[in-house]
Amino acid sequence: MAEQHLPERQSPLEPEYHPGSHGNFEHGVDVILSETRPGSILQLAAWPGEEKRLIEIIRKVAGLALPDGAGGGVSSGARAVFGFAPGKFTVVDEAEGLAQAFAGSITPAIGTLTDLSHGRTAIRIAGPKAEWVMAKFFAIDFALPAFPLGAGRSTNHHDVFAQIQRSGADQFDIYVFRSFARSFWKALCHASEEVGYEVQ
Amino acid sequence: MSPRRTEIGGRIDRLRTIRFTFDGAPYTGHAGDTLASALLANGVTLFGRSFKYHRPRGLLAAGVEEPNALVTVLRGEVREPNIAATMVEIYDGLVAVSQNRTPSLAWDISAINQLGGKILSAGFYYKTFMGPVIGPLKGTRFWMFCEHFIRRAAGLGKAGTAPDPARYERMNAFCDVLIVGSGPAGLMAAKAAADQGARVILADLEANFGGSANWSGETIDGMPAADWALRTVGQLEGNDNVRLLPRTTVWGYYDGNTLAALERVTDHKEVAAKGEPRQRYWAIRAGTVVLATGSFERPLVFPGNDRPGVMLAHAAERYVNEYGVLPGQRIALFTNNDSAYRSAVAFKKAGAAVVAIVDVRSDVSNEMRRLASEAEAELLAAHAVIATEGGKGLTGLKVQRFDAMSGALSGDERSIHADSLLMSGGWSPTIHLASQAGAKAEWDPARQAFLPPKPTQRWPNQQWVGAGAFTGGFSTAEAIAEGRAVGLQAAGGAVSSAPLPVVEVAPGDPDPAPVFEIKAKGKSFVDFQHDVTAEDVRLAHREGFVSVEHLKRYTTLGMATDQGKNSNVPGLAIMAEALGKPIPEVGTTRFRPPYTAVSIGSLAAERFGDLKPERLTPMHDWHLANGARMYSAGLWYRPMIYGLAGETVEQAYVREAKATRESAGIVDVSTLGKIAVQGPDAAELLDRVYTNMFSTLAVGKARYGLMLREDGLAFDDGTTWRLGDQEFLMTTTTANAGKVMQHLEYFLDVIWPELKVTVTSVTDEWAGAAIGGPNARAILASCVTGTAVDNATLPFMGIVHGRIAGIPVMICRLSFSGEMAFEVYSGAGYGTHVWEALIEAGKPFGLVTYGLEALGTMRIEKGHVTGAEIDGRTTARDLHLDWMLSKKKPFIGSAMMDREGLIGSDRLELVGVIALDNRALNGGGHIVEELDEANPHGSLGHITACCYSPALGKYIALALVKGGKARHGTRAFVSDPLRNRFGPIEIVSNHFYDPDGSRMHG
Amino acid sequence: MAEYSAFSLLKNALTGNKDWKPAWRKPDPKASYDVIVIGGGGHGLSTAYYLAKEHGITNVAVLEKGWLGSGNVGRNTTAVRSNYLLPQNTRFYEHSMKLWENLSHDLNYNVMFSQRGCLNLAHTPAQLDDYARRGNAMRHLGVDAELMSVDRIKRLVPALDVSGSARFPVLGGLMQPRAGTARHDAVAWGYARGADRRGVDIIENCEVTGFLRDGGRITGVTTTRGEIRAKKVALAVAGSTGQVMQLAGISHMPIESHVLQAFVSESLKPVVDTVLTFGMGHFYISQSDKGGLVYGGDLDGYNSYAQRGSLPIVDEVMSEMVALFPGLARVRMLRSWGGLCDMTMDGSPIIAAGPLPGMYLNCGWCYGGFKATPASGWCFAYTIAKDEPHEFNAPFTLDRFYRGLIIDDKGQGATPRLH
Amino acid sequence: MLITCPYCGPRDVIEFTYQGDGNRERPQPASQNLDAWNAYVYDRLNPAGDHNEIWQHSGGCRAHLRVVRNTITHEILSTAFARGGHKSADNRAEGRS
Repeated sequence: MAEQHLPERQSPLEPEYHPGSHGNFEHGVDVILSETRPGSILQLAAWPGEEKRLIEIIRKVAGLALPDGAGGGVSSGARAVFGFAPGKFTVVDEAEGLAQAFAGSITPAIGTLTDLSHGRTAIRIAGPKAEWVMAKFFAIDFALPAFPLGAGRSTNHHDVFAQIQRSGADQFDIYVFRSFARSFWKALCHASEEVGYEVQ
Repeated sequence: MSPRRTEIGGRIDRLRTIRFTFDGAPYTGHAGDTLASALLANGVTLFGRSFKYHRPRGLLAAGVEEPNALVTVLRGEVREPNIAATMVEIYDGLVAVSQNRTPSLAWDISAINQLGGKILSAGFYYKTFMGPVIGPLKGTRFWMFCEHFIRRAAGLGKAGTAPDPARYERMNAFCDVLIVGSGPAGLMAAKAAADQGARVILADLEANFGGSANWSGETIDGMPAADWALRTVGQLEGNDNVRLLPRTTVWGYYDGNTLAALERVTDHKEVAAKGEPRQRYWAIRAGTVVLATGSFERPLVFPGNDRPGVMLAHAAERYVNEYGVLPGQRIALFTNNDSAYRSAVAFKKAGAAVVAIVDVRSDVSNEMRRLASEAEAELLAAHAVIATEGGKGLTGLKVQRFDAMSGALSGDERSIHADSLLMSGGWSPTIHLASQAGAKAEWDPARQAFLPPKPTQRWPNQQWVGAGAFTGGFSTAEAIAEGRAVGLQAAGGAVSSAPLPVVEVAPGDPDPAPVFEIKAKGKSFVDFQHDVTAEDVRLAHREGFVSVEHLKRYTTLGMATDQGKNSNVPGLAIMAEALGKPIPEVGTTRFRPPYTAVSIGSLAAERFGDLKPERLTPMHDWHLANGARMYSAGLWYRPMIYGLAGETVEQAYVREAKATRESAGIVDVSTLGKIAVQGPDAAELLDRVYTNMFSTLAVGKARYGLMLREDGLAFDDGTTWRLGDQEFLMTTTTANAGKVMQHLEYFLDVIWPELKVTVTSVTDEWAGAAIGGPNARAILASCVTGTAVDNATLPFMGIVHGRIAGIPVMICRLSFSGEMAFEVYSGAGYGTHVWEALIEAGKPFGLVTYGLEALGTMRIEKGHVTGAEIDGRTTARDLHLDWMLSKKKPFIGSAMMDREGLIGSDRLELVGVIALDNRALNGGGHIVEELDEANPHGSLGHITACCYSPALGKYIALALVKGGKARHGTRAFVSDPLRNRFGPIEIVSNHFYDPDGSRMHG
Repeated sequence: MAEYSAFSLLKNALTGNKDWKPAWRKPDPKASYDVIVIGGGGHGLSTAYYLAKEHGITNVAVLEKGWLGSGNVGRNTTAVRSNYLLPQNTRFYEHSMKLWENLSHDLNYNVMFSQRGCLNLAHTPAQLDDYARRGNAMRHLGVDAELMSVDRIKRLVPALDVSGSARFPVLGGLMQPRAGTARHDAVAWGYARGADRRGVDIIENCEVTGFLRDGGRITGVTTTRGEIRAKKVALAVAGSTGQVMQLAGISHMPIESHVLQAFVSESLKPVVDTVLTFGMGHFYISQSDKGGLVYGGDLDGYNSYAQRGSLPIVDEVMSEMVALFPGLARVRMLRSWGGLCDMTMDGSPIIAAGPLPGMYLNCGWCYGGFKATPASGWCFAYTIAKDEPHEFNAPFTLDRFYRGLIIDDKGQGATPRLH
Repeated sequence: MLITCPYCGPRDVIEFTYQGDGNRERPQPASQNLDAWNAYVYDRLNPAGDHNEIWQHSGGCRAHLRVVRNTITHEILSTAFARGGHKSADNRAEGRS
């Protein structure tokens, strides 16, 4: 159940969030940056040996079928899930209240659920130069064969820890700690100036 | 027409004229020129001054190894010193100046150093300047007096102090095959690997791909080699799986096939485009590296070999064929090998007179003799150059008969009139990257060169293959064959039998005569920039500095900006001769990164101007908008005070603390580390990591906990809240949040994998506001819905859930300030909403916001410890926290905490301090029994934190002092010579205020 | 052997520099010595020098597996200082400082000790207090220290960014005026020449391959140049301590060998006239007399004997450098290298007799070994000669870890990479 | 240096935190054998050669790894999860099963 009558959550990016075209955009923008502001971001963890049961619960509750393999994931518009560590998954929903939906299913015998809906900020980068800009920050291979659609990665840019899901052929969703989000956003905008970017 | 520009030829764009200045004088060049080629075309011969003797120097080389022609490039106030003119592409408005000369390049007063001559030999500084043993200049003073002048005379360019406005950037790249060098070998390798479908990166430090093809004058597949290179590059450009990186120097070969490269993105442009970095730092993770880095031509060592006008032969060939510039009109060559003969023909074709080819060898082949006649050059076989003539430009040289076997000179000296002397001392493969990767070079006596080793010698975690001149095959045909073979190999392709591009065979034997030095009267330079002569090498030998490293360090040979690219092998050869040993027994130095100097800004990359991210709490903008002065704590920013107009920091925090104790105050505590500890074994884990018990804690209650390190010293403290049977919220200090998290993860993963516990950082999930003071409960009562906050519902250390302004909150009644206090947690996205609602609810009560200073003041009054006391050297006992050490269970650190050194009576213990002179104390002031302002001594300990206590009306402090509690009630002194603060104090208990806690228990 | 002086330079110049003699002999090892010092680096050579000079023990061999001074004495960033927090360290390093101040005369070799000061920058009020605590601790032991205001810092190092807009603004600093730099190689060569002139045999290319024993007692060593006996065998092998101790059958030590990178820029006219450290990271810099900026930062952070570093540390060090000096972004890093550091569990060294009879141990210099060179040798020689520690090195025992008598200047505990 | 995390694949060393000698054995929590505790906390094998060590993938999945690495060449011979049950670095899929 979603919370009732709650005000809109404050975005950590607010004073630095400037919709419009920026940087070297005279010849068109090559990336689009946005904050996706999902209502729910959950961490689900399974005890060793319980991973398959957890994956089944995710399928039942969220309707997302995780593909096999470490870091596998799937993104279906409103909802997304990906593995980011052994036995651990991030599940995201546009709507609030996903934690309550899972609460009864994840029993102590299976694992734990941790609600991070406020603690992580979701930033999306899309466009033909998305890989190029991402490669300025993270030492992971963003090429499609190495980082397939839907897959998740845990990595960091110096002090900023990030979980990244490929949500499109040239689109990535980046989950960063809320307290670092504004700094990271500014750096992302700065790095995107070279290719021209639009904030939506 | 420039005096030395050829009529035709070269790969410059003669239709585009570029204007630039050098040392203030205006010049023009063409697009495609380097500063070196453009100045040379303008007849400039004098480019720089040497390091020690300030000798006039011209161009030695045409590429990255240039040791002499170093300039400073200016962009407004921003200076880029020590750049080789050979690597500066000219652009309109380029401003370059020469270096290390006063007042001008032509007239340099420090050239007087040359008169010092033999005194300024290697080791000079070590043997003198010790100064007098007694008197005012004893000790280090005399040396420092001399050093002042020596330092100003030394040094090359001058660095700027204006902040560099440029942008630098990093790029992480991954590929199957990285090819370093784009000569014929590199191009063939790239083509072969790309055709296999491999992800390929081709990098070359020059602006144009092609390497030697751009100047060799050879023919490949029936077309000029340069055109063949262009065509091949064109084929590569069309490939999605190929990334071409011109102007990119691969400078470092690190573990795991990680290579570092520097791309000069806009250095050749007048202005950068918006957002374009000046330089881009590529960190490349390559499957296989193809080293096609070519080779360097070696200078010959003979008297006067440093005179402007003496140049490497292939460099001159580059100037002619690539830039359309002749180094002189009357050219003489001096060689120990065949490669110079091809150069001679090129000069002749370009319109110069080749007056002589001086060859140390007596047995010059018929093919070479034919080339000499084609160049219309007089061939002086079995001769050597023994001197050069001229001032700041060459006017002639002297030759004598020479026996290559014995090195003996004989017969009459003969003078030759020439304005350019081009030398070739053989070739050294560019093995730097392989050496960085750990490969040990092997001396090849035929090639007279260090060659890369066989694959078996490689470090197991480095995957490279070599091709072309890098391997010691100095012909283009070999380069092309090897290039394709290793390209296929690197991409996992099969050996190809398809025909190779046809190269017109360049005649010549790749093996030089083993002649490195002509011993005759006069200074013969081995290291040009550092003015190391052959005699210096022999002096090092006489004084016993014979290993290659001693030679380098004693003479500074190879330590200049070219890092021995020109001097390494000749220096070794001279030492080998002095020792009577073969060259490999003297050794070769291991090359280390970088291959060529790399700008520090490029290595800082995206962190230049942005060293560390800022960590902000959810209420950060509110604090700024409401007058907070922020304090940087680690990466966080926290309010220090909310100053009113005209208030000092002390006035502000005293007001804030006072108001809190009198009514209520609120502080942002969102930075506290918060860790969700969940799972069936959560309580068990906490019992093991905390010194006190947590399994007995009731759900809905919190407890203060202390952690020790494994070695028994205090680690961190904080409260942990039991939110459910299997769910805890642990709080840590702000500074140690990350460390505590890693500590828990380590034990769960490595030591106790059987425990079913998840730990997750939720620091950022929760906004935290601590509200305290006599009216704190009343304020909460007025705004919290869904729960009561009275003593029965919310006792000390109790937790309730409710709402403020409709937003779900979690409230724990705990106190750091010593007042009746509550921590209110809400989802971070609602942090400001809840904060503002609390402020609003507090208005009738005069609620104040307070910052770290007031927070610190109240905690000092209460005697609570923080990181200033838990400083990694103190124990629980030192801090009087031994009541927290459970005797019922083992915990991390319990076995180690009672070792003899940790329980001694002379340990520093926590005490309180009151200033008896009613003056402010300082953190870091020491405590002494006897005051001696002139010679402070006898420190008992130091002040860890201090403040003016509004509650006590006194300046107070916490301190760690020997003797601790035993000193309570005694007097001592604060001794703070650094701030000249001395005065009487009383040592008291650290619990200054409300020691029985009646205020917070309410 | 001739004294070095301006006169000897002139005289030799007039004879074409043909008469200079080797700075030290290259003798073959004798069958036995009173003392063998393993390790021909700074500490081993200074130990031999002070054995001869202070204790009259001249029947000494220094055994070096490679070329003399090939270890950390020629791979460091040349800073000399005694600005420690804990009294045990301050007393020891201050003794070293006093030896440094007369070292060039003592050795008749100019080690170019330049007392241009060492300035630790502070960036928060808490850090300034922390530095004051240390500076006051030094002053209470008679060591020079002062706090510097931002204005004075700006005058001393004009290239430094002291603007309030910096991410970590400079609020002040702790200065030790007598600190400075020295020419690292010259220290090794000066001690070698000094020891040699007093009769010590310095034997290069002589690697110790094992220990000779009589019962439990160490009585000599086997080497690549044969067996050599000695009444006392002293180890000063820095990063190789673990390896050499294994030859003696001791497999575990409170030491990890780590790699520390150092960097030098191209030569510049003077721009940094002191030794400077950054307070919000780990970065230190000075400028050599030749003009190169010499600087470094953190350990790479893992066990290594490779003397090769990794890229992340390069990036980190450079980032911190241009954070302090945004005007030096276009200056270029010319050379980097890695040194092997014997990191102890508390960041402080070990100079003690034992752990086996007949053996003496000098190790654990972490990355503070260069400045310690004179006092390390001086105290080690005392300990070897008298079979008891001098008060300066008495705290630096091997068993202090077990006993909890740790000397942890940084307060990091048994995590060597953090010291 | 690249370390192959059994879950995340090969990653740059910048993502990892070194946790030291993996040969050390922690005494039982209630053990009073101070020598054993001291040896565990302070003594290290420190070999020049293959070294069994613990790394945390702190900038990635945060798992602790048992890594065998050569301290002379920096070659990584094997990696595995320090926690039992996940052994191989060669098969990334195993990280989840």
